[in-house]
Amino acid sequence: MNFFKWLTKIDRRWVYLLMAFVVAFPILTNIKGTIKKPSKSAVKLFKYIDKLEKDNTIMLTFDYSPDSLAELNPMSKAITYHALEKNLRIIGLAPLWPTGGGLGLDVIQSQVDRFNQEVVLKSYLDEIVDSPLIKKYRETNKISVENIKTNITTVVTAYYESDKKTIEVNKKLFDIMEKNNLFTKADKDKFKLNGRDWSYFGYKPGFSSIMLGMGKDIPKTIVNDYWGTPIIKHEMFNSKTKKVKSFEDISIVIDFAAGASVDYLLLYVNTKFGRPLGAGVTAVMAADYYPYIQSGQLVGMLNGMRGAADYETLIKQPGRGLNAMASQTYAHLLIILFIILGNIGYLVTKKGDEK
Amino acid sequence: MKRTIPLVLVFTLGVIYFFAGFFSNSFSVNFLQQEIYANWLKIVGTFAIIMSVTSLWRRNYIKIKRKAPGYVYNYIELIGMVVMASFAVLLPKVNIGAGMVLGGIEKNSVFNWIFMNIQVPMQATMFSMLAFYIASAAYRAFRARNIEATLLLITAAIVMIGRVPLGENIYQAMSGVNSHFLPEFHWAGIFDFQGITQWILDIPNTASKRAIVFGVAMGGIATSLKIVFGIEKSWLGGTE
Amino acid sequence: MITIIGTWIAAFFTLAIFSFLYKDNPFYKFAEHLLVGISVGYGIGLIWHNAFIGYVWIPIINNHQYIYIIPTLIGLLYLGFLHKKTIWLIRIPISISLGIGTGFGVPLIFQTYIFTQLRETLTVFNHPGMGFWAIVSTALLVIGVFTAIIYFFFSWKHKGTVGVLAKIGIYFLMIGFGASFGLTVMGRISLLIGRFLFLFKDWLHLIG
Amino acid sequence: MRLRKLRVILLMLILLTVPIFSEKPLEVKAIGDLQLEDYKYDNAASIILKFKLSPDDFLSKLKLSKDGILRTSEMLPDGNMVEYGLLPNGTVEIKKDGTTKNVNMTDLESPIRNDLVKFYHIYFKIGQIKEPFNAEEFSEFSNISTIRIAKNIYSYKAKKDLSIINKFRLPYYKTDDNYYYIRFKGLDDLKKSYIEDFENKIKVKKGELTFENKKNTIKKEILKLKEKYINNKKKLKAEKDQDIKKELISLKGEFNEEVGSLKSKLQELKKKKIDKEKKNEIKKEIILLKEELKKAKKDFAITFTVAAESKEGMETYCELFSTITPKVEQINLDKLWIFLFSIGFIIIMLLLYNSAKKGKKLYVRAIAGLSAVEEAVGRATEMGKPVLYISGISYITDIQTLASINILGQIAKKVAIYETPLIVPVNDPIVYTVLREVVREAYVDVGKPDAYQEESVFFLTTAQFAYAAGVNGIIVRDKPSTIFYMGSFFAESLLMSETGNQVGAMQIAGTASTTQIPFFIASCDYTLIGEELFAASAYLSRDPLLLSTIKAQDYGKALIMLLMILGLTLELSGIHWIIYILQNIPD
Repeated sequence: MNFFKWLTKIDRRWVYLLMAFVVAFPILTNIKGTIKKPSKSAVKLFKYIDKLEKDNTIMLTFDYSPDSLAELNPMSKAITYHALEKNLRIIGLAPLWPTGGGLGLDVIQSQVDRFNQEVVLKSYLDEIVDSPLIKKYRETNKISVENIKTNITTVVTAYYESDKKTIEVNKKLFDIMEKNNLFTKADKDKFKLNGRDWSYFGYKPGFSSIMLGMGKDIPKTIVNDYWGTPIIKHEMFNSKTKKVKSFEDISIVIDFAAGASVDYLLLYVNTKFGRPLGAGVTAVMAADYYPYIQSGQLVGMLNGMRGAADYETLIKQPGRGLNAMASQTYAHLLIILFIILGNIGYLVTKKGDEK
Repeated sequence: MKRTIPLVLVFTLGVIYFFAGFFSNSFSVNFLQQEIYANWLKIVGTFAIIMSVTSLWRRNYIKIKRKAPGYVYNYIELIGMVVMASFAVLLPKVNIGAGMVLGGIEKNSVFNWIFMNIQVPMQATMFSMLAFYIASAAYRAFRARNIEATLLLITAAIVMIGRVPLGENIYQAMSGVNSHFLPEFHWAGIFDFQGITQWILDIPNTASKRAIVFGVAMGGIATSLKIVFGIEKSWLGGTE
Repeated sequence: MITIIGTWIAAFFTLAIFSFLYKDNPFYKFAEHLLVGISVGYGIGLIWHNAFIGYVWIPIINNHQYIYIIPTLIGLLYLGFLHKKTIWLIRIPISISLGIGTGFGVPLIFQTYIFTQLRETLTVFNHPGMGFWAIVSTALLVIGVFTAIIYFFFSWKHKGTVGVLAKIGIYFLMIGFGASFGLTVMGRISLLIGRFLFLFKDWLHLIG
Repeated sequence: MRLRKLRVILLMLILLTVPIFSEKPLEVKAIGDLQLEDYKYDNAASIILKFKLSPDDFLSKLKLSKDGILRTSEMLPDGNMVEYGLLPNGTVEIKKDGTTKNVNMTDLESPIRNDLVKFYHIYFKIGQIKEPFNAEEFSEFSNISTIRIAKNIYSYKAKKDLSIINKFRLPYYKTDDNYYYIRFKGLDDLKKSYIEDFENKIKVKKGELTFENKKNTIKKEILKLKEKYINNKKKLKAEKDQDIKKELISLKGEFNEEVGSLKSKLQELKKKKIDKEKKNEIKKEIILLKEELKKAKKDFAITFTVAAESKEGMETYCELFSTITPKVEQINLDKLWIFLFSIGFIIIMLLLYNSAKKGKKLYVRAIAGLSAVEEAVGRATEMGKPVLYISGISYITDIQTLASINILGQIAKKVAIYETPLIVPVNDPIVYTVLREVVREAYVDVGKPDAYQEESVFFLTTAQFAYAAGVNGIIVRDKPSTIFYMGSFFAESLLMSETGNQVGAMQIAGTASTTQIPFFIASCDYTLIGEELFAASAYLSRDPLLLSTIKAQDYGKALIMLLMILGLTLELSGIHWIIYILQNIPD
């Protein structure tokens, strides 16, 4: 009997500690969760993107703040990876929240880095590190060769960012590779070049006017990209054969949202300009958007961490979402265990009191 | 005078805007709804910040003056506000090295650096503490005291299992189970947590939320009308 | 360098806030007050640049849209707050936003909450080819809405038939709340995972 | 009394001003073979189309010419039509100005190429099958998921096709078998852009006449460039650095380049000379354009081309034309029933209010959480600890906040009687000023103005979690014995209420934010669910005038329930008129 009484009066800090342990343990020991049957809405979105052909363009909008980054970053990364893997072109934008501007860039840049490192840079790293441009940067900032090698594109982009000539110098890197005949033809296509394969606009104020404008003319509305380069200079927007002019040329818009932005985008992107819309939302909001999936206004939806895990399963690239599933499962089980234990204690002590 | 003007304003504007929703001429759509509702109110609301700053200042000032217990922390509050505000408003946009700008609110400004490295982590941590509190609330408060409470906790448990991979694993493990008594009955269906979760969300959950929406809408309409017709005056905050 | 300093400061404040879970302590107090102060300062910065410059200064001074002087003057009535004798002046901007908001809200509430929801409830059976289980479920939905509304009746005592119906209504409400609770758990734990990842990965580099 | 008279006068004045702002409706015409059943004007800038559409319609309209080639066409900006035919071997046949040429699909511009790619998928389905189409074989077409409308602007009187402004893909609203509703917004914008089109054309023509002005502008630009160059030079010279020297050189180069290009433009302009005949021609054209502009301003029309997309992503076009001249409708008849219901509700409320004024007693059942308020305040007094009141984290225009303000008014009175300390940290500056006055007033009302403390109501911060952190601090340090949470809450609810529970406070919560109610139920002693929050202030004050509005709410709910019973019975017996009343097309 004493045990059960103790059970009902246990200090809540033990509960906190158990919770912390259960969540932290799988992270530290790198236990991965698995998913056998991804959710329907995630499969729908995956199938839509998977069906797209090379050089189709998708637009990703980042409408969240650092508060909810933990939930939305894994899924945005998974979708970005999928799009890059399929050689789709990516346009990134943070139309609603100023804080989304930096987050979106981090997401896209991290995935672009992955590709450029994996596919091209690894083989030709030495040549690039010794190129005059990088050499100068390395010397002025006193960065070791190893350090640059592990994170080459980020370093390169950071350098360009400080110089505000990102696209030009990004192209220079591309040119160095090309001039020295470092590219095989396959590699050249796989290299994710800013302006050709992806373009990032950052936060642009004036949501409705931006959306309406992009329905007619993207370069005219956005004018400059994140680094201030006129986007009309990008190959994506001035190519003769595969030009992106307006929403008409965008195959799907996917919104990562922690607020009401999906509702707005439904209105503008889907209703007004008739473009397909997908969404990735926080778990708390998700229930509100199932009706839109049913009506077909949303192509598909990723629902919180589970959505990210679903998508990572589908693209076979386990990441933070799947990793988190282990923590999630244990934490859910723990809470259920708490409910059961609490109730056993409660019922037993109640009966004891009645006697 | 001090009460009549606001009451008349509330009534007049309330009635005008009640009708504005039903009229579709450009005066209603473009002027009343777009210009005044959207643009003007935005500007009026801008100045409310005056009150927050003075109030915060006054509260901390009083505590510091009285040397109330823990008044040191009131200094911190004031310093936090003043420093943050002056970086944004007063200081010039000068380059200070390391790619940072002293004033302004741009991405590479000190203002934004403080926001990203102090405010954001703290807010995110506050937010994440909910995980602990949910656990402790579940342990401490979810007691099967009566049928209502039991329903709540059972539903919560089912939905929680249905949302993690565990739910489908259980279902898969159980799908081999067959009963000798009722071979036609699909026993494993009892363990289809994902399916049950969806059903709970679709049927009882929808019913309950819909009923609340009806009630809240009625209450909202009544409260709005009470204010427009001056039955409810407490928002004036006083009889003077 | 600046990023490393940032990470360490962020880690310090993360731990300071977490320390509240153990008990209230000077670190938490410091973090809490700083957070309150900074968040107000952040609000001032944003309003100054986005709202004041964006909505007031540029339209009036640069674009010569002098009509916006009227709302500016109304907004300046909030300054009445500074003195006891003029404090009633702030009722004017408040009454304006309140009058417009409430008047415009009434038909909207009717439309979005009552009409749409009622229509959705009435058309639930209008799907051809519903199976037995679907019909039972749908009937449950209707019963749930009906009884839960009865729970919210204030004119009737919860006795007799009304009492039974209200009881059924509250059962439905509780199942609904249980579902909300269950759904929310995952989101909240995601956030905790996010903080732990920050501490273990970005700060301590314990994992790759 | 005076206020009431004033209200009646104001109401009359408002109603009288309505005709002043009336607008003249325009003519409406519908032509073409789209089976347009009906159309309504939702407001000045939007139109609702109702039309019948069946899968057979689509299939019969699917353009498969007799030679078995799938065809689509596009109108060029100059008004000419181009016809594309997709050959079974994948190449595209382009017909333009009577000439035909074959190209590869990849050589085409993207929008039309996308269309053809979709066509290509259709080929797989219908390639081998001969006309006429059998709907069953194309079941995916019966599964229409999107309806696409292209609108072309016409000047109605001139009947001259101008250009396709934009293509829209709209979600539709399907009533029963084959009736579709489409809401079409932005007609105002369309009209504007249509008129702008004309004005631009006139501008261009005028520009051709006045090339002298161009010269001047170019000269001015050159001057500006010079100024800029000199300024930059001065700035750079002030500093001494190697890099800057290089920059100076490049700056000079850039300057020379830009000035050079401008100068060459000037010379080109000088070469151009317009003879008098051409001048007259242009002048005539301008006059013509101006006349058309006048017409356009009066009335213009829109053609709708309807296309449908199946759920599988296949698209089929069906060129159904209908021309409609937008008109302005004064009253939105779609919302008639909403208007009647709101007016009815207002009348019921005022009637009940009047009868309560005359002294009629109204019964309201006990609300568990509210009966406990007295006990909660009493408890705080006994323990000598403060009462904490949280008013939610929303704006003053939120009805939940308004309800919360009223409740605080009542609670503050009880607190004032016992002279228990009260703490009210507020999230919004405007709500703060109101609450401050409300509390002060409560103390005056119960005759204890001296007991009121200025700093008991204070503004904390607007940031959600910073507010929660602050409140948590207050709870832990001041250890209130009673905490009220009334109003609109979000994720911070549990952060505060769990901390409150930790210090052993008695907690009463009330909110209509459905997602937060379970957390309050878990951590508080009493929770007001949804509407109970709105009833609370009237209940607490026991003011018969305020109680009358609770009655009105009950009548409203009774009507909803009545409509539910009636509606379901009618619906099940196949009568749909209640649904018709409630019908409003989703945005």
